[in-house]
Amino acid sequence: MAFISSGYNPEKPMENRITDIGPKKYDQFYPPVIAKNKGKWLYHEILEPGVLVHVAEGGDEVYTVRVGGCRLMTTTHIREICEIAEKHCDGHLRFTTRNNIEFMVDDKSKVDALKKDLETRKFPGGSFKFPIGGTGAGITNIVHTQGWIHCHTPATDASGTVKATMDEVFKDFQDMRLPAPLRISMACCLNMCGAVHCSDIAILGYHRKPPMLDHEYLDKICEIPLAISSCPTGAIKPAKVEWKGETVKSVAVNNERCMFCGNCYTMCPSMPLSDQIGDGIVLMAGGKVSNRISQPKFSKVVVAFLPNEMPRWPSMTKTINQMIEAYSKDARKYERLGEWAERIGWERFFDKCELEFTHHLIDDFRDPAYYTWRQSTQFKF
Amino acid sequence: MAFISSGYNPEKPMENRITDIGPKKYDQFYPPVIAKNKGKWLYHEILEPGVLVHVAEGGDEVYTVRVGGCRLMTTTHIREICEIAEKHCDGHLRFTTRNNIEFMVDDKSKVDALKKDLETRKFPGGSFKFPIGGTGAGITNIVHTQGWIHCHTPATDASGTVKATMDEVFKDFQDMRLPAPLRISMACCLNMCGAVHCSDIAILGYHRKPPMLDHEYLDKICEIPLAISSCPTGAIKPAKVEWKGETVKSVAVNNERCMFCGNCYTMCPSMPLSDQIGDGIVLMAGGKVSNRISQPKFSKVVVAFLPNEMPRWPSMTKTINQMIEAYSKDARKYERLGEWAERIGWERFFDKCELEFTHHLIDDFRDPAYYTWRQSTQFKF
Amino acid sequence: MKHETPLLNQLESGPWPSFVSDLKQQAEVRAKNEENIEFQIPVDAVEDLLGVLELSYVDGTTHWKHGGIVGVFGYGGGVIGRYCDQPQNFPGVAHFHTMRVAQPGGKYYTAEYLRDLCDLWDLRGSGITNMHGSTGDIIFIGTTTPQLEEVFYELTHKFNQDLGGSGSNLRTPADCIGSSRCEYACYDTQALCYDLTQEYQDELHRPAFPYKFKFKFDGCPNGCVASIARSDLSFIGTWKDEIRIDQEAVQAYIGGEMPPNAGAHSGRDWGAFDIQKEVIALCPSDCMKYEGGKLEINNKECVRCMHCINVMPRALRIGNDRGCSILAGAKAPILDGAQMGSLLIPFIKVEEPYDEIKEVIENVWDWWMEEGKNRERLGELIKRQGLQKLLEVTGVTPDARHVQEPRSNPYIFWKEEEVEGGWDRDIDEYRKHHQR
Amino acid sequence: MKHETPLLNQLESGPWPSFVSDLKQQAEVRAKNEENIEFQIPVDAVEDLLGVLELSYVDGTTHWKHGGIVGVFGYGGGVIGRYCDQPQNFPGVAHFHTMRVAQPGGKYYTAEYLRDLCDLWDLRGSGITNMHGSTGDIIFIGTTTPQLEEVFYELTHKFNQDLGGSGSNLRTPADCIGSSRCEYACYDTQALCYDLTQEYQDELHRPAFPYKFKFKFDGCPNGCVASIARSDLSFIGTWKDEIRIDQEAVQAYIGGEMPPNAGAHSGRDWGAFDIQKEVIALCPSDCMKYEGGKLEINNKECVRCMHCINVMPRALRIGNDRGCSILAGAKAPILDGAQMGSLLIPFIKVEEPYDEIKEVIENVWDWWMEEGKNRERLGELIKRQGLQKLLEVTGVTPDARHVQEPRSNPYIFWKEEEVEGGWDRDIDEYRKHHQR
Repeated sequence: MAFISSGYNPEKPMENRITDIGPKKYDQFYPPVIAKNKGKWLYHEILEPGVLVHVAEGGDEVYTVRVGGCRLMTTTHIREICEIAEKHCDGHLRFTTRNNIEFMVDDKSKVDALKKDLETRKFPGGSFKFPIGGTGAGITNIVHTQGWIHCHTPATDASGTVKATMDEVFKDFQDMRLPAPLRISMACCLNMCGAVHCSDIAILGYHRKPPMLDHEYLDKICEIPLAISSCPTGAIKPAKVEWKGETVKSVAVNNERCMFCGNCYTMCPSMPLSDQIGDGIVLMAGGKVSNRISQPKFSKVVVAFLPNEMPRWPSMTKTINQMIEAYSKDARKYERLGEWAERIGWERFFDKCELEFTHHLIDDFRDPAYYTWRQSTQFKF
Repeated sequence: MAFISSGYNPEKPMENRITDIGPKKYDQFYPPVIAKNKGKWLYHEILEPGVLVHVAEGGDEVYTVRVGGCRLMTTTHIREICEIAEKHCDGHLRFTTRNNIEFMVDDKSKVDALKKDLETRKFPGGSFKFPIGGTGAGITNIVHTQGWIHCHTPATDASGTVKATMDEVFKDFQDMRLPAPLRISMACCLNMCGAVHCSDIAILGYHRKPPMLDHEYLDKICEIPLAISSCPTGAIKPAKVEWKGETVKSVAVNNERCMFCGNCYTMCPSMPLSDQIGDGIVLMAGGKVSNRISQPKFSKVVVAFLPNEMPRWPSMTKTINQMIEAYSKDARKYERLGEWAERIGWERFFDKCELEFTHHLIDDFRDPAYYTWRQSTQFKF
Repeated sequence: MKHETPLLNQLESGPWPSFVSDLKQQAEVRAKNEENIEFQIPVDAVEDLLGVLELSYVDGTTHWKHGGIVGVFGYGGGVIGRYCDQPQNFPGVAHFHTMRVAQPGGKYYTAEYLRDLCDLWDLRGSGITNMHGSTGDIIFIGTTTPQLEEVFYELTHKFNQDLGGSGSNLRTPADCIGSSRCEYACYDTQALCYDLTQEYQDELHRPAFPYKFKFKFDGCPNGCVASIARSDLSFIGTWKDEIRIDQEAVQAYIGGEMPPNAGAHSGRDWGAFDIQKEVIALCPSDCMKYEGGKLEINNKECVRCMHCINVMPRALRIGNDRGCSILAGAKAPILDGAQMGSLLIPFIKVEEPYDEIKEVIENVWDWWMEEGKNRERLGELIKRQGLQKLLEVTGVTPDARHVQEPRSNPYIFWKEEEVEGGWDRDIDEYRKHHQR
Repeated sequence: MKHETPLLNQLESGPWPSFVSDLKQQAEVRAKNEENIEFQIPVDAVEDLLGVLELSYVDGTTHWKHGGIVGVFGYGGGVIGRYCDQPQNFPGVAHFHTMRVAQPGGKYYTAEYLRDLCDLWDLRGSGITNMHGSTGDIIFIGTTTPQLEEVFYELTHKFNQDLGGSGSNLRTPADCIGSSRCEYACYDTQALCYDLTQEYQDELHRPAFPYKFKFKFDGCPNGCVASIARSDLSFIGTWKDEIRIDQEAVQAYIGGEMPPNAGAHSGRDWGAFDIQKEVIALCPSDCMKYEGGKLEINNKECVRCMHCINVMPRALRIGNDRGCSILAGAKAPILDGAQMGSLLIPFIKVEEPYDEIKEVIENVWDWWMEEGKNRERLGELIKRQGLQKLLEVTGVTPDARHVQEPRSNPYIFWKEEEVEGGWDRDIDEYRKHHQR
């Protein structure tokens, strides 16, 4: 392959350089009906799972068909999206915060053709390319991180766990039978690029083995002080180590104080911690970001560990399913999963979801841990 | 005065020594009706403020007249209590956890004479010796600490602030008009011998000036390492100090980190901190220990500082009164003060009680402080 | 009076019992000494106490110094030294120590016994007391060092009465009125309190702990002795079975024949009793309903908060399968912030000889004495090492009841033995599959 | 296919879109290259990506290494280096860097524009993207170092399009759909987001901060972009006046003519709409009533949680006096525990040129850049120095709205200037009144 220059001249990087221009301005992408009615919307309604109508003051309407998408997406797939947008929506579309794609039309009569087109497109393996759904009191798409596809610290895969989960809960992506929306998030290590800390259900990759120490290279590849200061629990100290007959500068890790976050590895590649058996999944539940009815809540750890079971993580999807079914059966209308757990008490949550409570679920991280223990005689037998 | 020996021989301290016998056994003091019906009580009723009846399975009844008492009490007063107990109660009586005295009779016919006797006894200054009350949805006696009468670290007086407060709220000691019981506690410094941290209203003595350093004597009187380790915020360090031409071993205090707790002074008398202007009162509100309806709650700081205004602390009693009246007017039946504040929101509590919110009331003590800030858009304008 | 007390005098007015008036009457009694008592400490101690207190009212500071080490032989607690910082002006209280006398359960007394104590304290002390101190003891305020052994000797020999605790000891345990006069009591607080007090006399008198340690005994979740806020181990009565319902009495409450909340709200007209609003709607676990003239409780979902029972004590009674919950670690703010007790044992039977309970106590103490730092309360140790550590040392199985909510941070400190294959790994083996 | 992927192949079944199928079709398109593109990175990059992922599925570990420092000239962010730790087996992805491309507000696109990006990325990268990354950017996954400047040049010159943020920069700000298509939006999130993004281009591209910094813009308290959980400064729309009520529409909901909650619950038969149970009783501040056929809201006590509006969007509308609340400090768990944003500004108008808002932002930054430690997020600094410090540096008057509850510990750190007479005292003067 021959190198094709964009026009950039590496000898004169500042020549004709354009910087600091920011993103494209939003309004050049608005569909006409949006541009016209911005700020004048009166109300909306979910007509069926995945299909919304918004009605403006002057009577204009916009119909939206929402479809699930993979966050990981190729240009081939994007081109197909563009083709659909041009065919039905005058070339307009948008993405949602949760990796869904929205196709908008300005007349009800255009909805059916659009839906039909979307529903019939499938990958050769049989999966939908554009499943319609993700609205209302159901389960919408999962926000997630990179996982094994592109990250250096993951304790599990992201796209795979998400695919396995969405297959499991697919009926609820296309339905609105739950007491309230249920948001699932996924982060492949506890750095949580994806910020899964406030989701109804969160899938979290977790390491359980402290870093290995590549003493031979550590001082050559890493800045030891940076590695030391990267540790949130102060578990890393400088050390002189005998290595193959030589004394080398390296570090020592107090394994008891390691919480397996991998920050040291990010700072120092000579401290890898991933492990086939040590790594796996933590499940959290009960968080939310909305201020609706109750205030935003953090998710709580409800399953301390499940093994990585490639390619479909059946223990994980089974457990998620248990929670969803228990919630669906027991919660009141409008009640988010965390609100339900708090109303019935977390001891009942574990009963009803048939989850085991283990000592790992008791907070022991710093002073605020105390506030999660039970300082009351109010509990259920 | 001539020394009168008890029989103790200081030369032979172990001679005939009796130790480890504990308190008197409770049951030798039970009134007969109590001894007979213990464990067989069916129900009770508050017949009027300060007067209770307990009814046993077999039909026995015990009538209790509760009167306020000073925790600080002389033998003269105790002898008068004994006289009353003998006159009306076959020589039996008890004290409550909150410094009240209870006179019990086993027949309703004996109540009136007892009450009348109690009501008519007054000190020469005009105060009641035995005010009847302290029951139900009213204000009962204040638990408190020693204050200036007998403690080395107080920031205010205890008996005086209590007397001033109980005079102010006396009508509610003898009434049951409030939405729920209202418990007031008092502690003369933040060591809180009296544990005022879970009261509806708490009066707390507080210093606001860091310790003075008596350099000349410090090393002679104190163990410097103990003084240093006594500081919860690590504000004390060893120091060499020039003092009157000599270099002496002493300590240095990082005043910015001092929270005025006086722990150093307890360990080292050369670090006194009390001050006429610096010392005063903190008011807290909204705590409870009962598990009824809501779980136990800590009191919150609602007034950061009021000066010591001897002998009656009018700013303090006025502020307490504001809280009680606002609560009485606005709270629902059965609602404790803290439950009320949480229901209406603390921003409304400050409005309704006409208290000023200042930066001092924002928690900044260690990690848990975060959990008291507002992580929601739910608030009232 | 020896000293002018114009500020204190203002505290003689007003309806509430005046401690100033009481001190003055005591000063007068001592001055007159009609009984011809051979006072063993200065006769004017009370007058000087008023004087030094007045001085504090003038200058807004205390005039007491922390005592040195005073006590009775062989005990490490029960006495607190106290000295005046203006002894020349107030010689009667120059040395003015406190003695703590262990109070009886339920704070029941006979006049005869109290008078015995008064006689002793008039002779050998100031005649000033606290009835009672914050922890529960009878407090004798004000005597001199030579009188300490004398008071102790008389207490033990004449009155069969011991001192209480202070310092880094077990503090004198305290209880609520319990089943002696309360229908809510789920166990006999006085019996348990007394038994443990006797069992642990050594711990009470001889400092072997990192810091103070308190037991308190509440008969029910109403918590009248505040054990959940004020004791390192808090024993709170509870039950596991059904609240007993008398449907006729329910009707009587609804019909206005019985006053709700045992009459506790009679100072205001709150309108007719509304069982729906006042009971059903306030139930924290929403486990009650009133339908077709019948009150129903879903006891499985009940959290035993006592509200419904408190409101209708003649209709509702605690269950029959009774015991207590044990909570650990409550303390006042110093040094590390206030704590309430955290649930350790959801339910335990309270039956003599209380062996199971003692096992819990001793396991807790073994751990705290081994691991606790100087002046570290149990609650602070639990915070420092984690609640799961407390469960481990007491052999209690972790249970969702132990938490209000599971952890929201995922920082789980796995132990090596919990992770298959352990933590030892071979970097060279790893590098075969993962290049640098 | 170059590599066997039996495990990944199993992820082609099931209804949810299969990323494996998508990658495979991409691999095929590249292999066929019907457009005769002169691929600037290996044609088999996608096949090798599938191969390395399959390896991870086999051995349960990642095969990516953290990148060294790669980027475009003059920018400190927008590119993340990534290398495979098995380059010999997967040469197509040996160097496989990520580029972040700043997304447009509301994530609206035209097909034309997206195709332009695809053309660029097919030529100069793997053709694999994230639509979108966690922070909001369009993510180009997989190219080599020489292509970074080329991509950037084409983006800026041909498409008027900049990179996004990474590293210790302002990260690409993100917004909800806002008033462009939502009747709940209390301000124009896209306008504010765009204006601030343009204003702070320097902060976005050149690392001058202690750590990352995020803005997110939610049009209302429903919080669809999760700003309260995911942004150092969170702008959440709100209003100060009355919720607008259309009583006729209320009746229509009650009469079943309009579906409650905008139809969001239509998947189950929840029975007839019950305004009492579904709206009034769920109001967190209990400020509503429905009496005599009329819905009343005590707006003074409303906490604007959106529930009633969400349930009856055709009957209830947000108020007219609109603006936003600003919350500060949200972050994911690492390093010091997760935080949600803490309320800093209860209400601020959102009006061009947004000077008041910019003043808040810049005051926050000044403080954080001065006091923040390396890798300390704003939330951690607030925790370390206290919320009152944040209020101080932003000139915001402390208000009970800033707290959920006042402090329960009384450990108030008074400042010397707040205490009359200051802290300097004379020990000799003190000793005149207090002997040693």
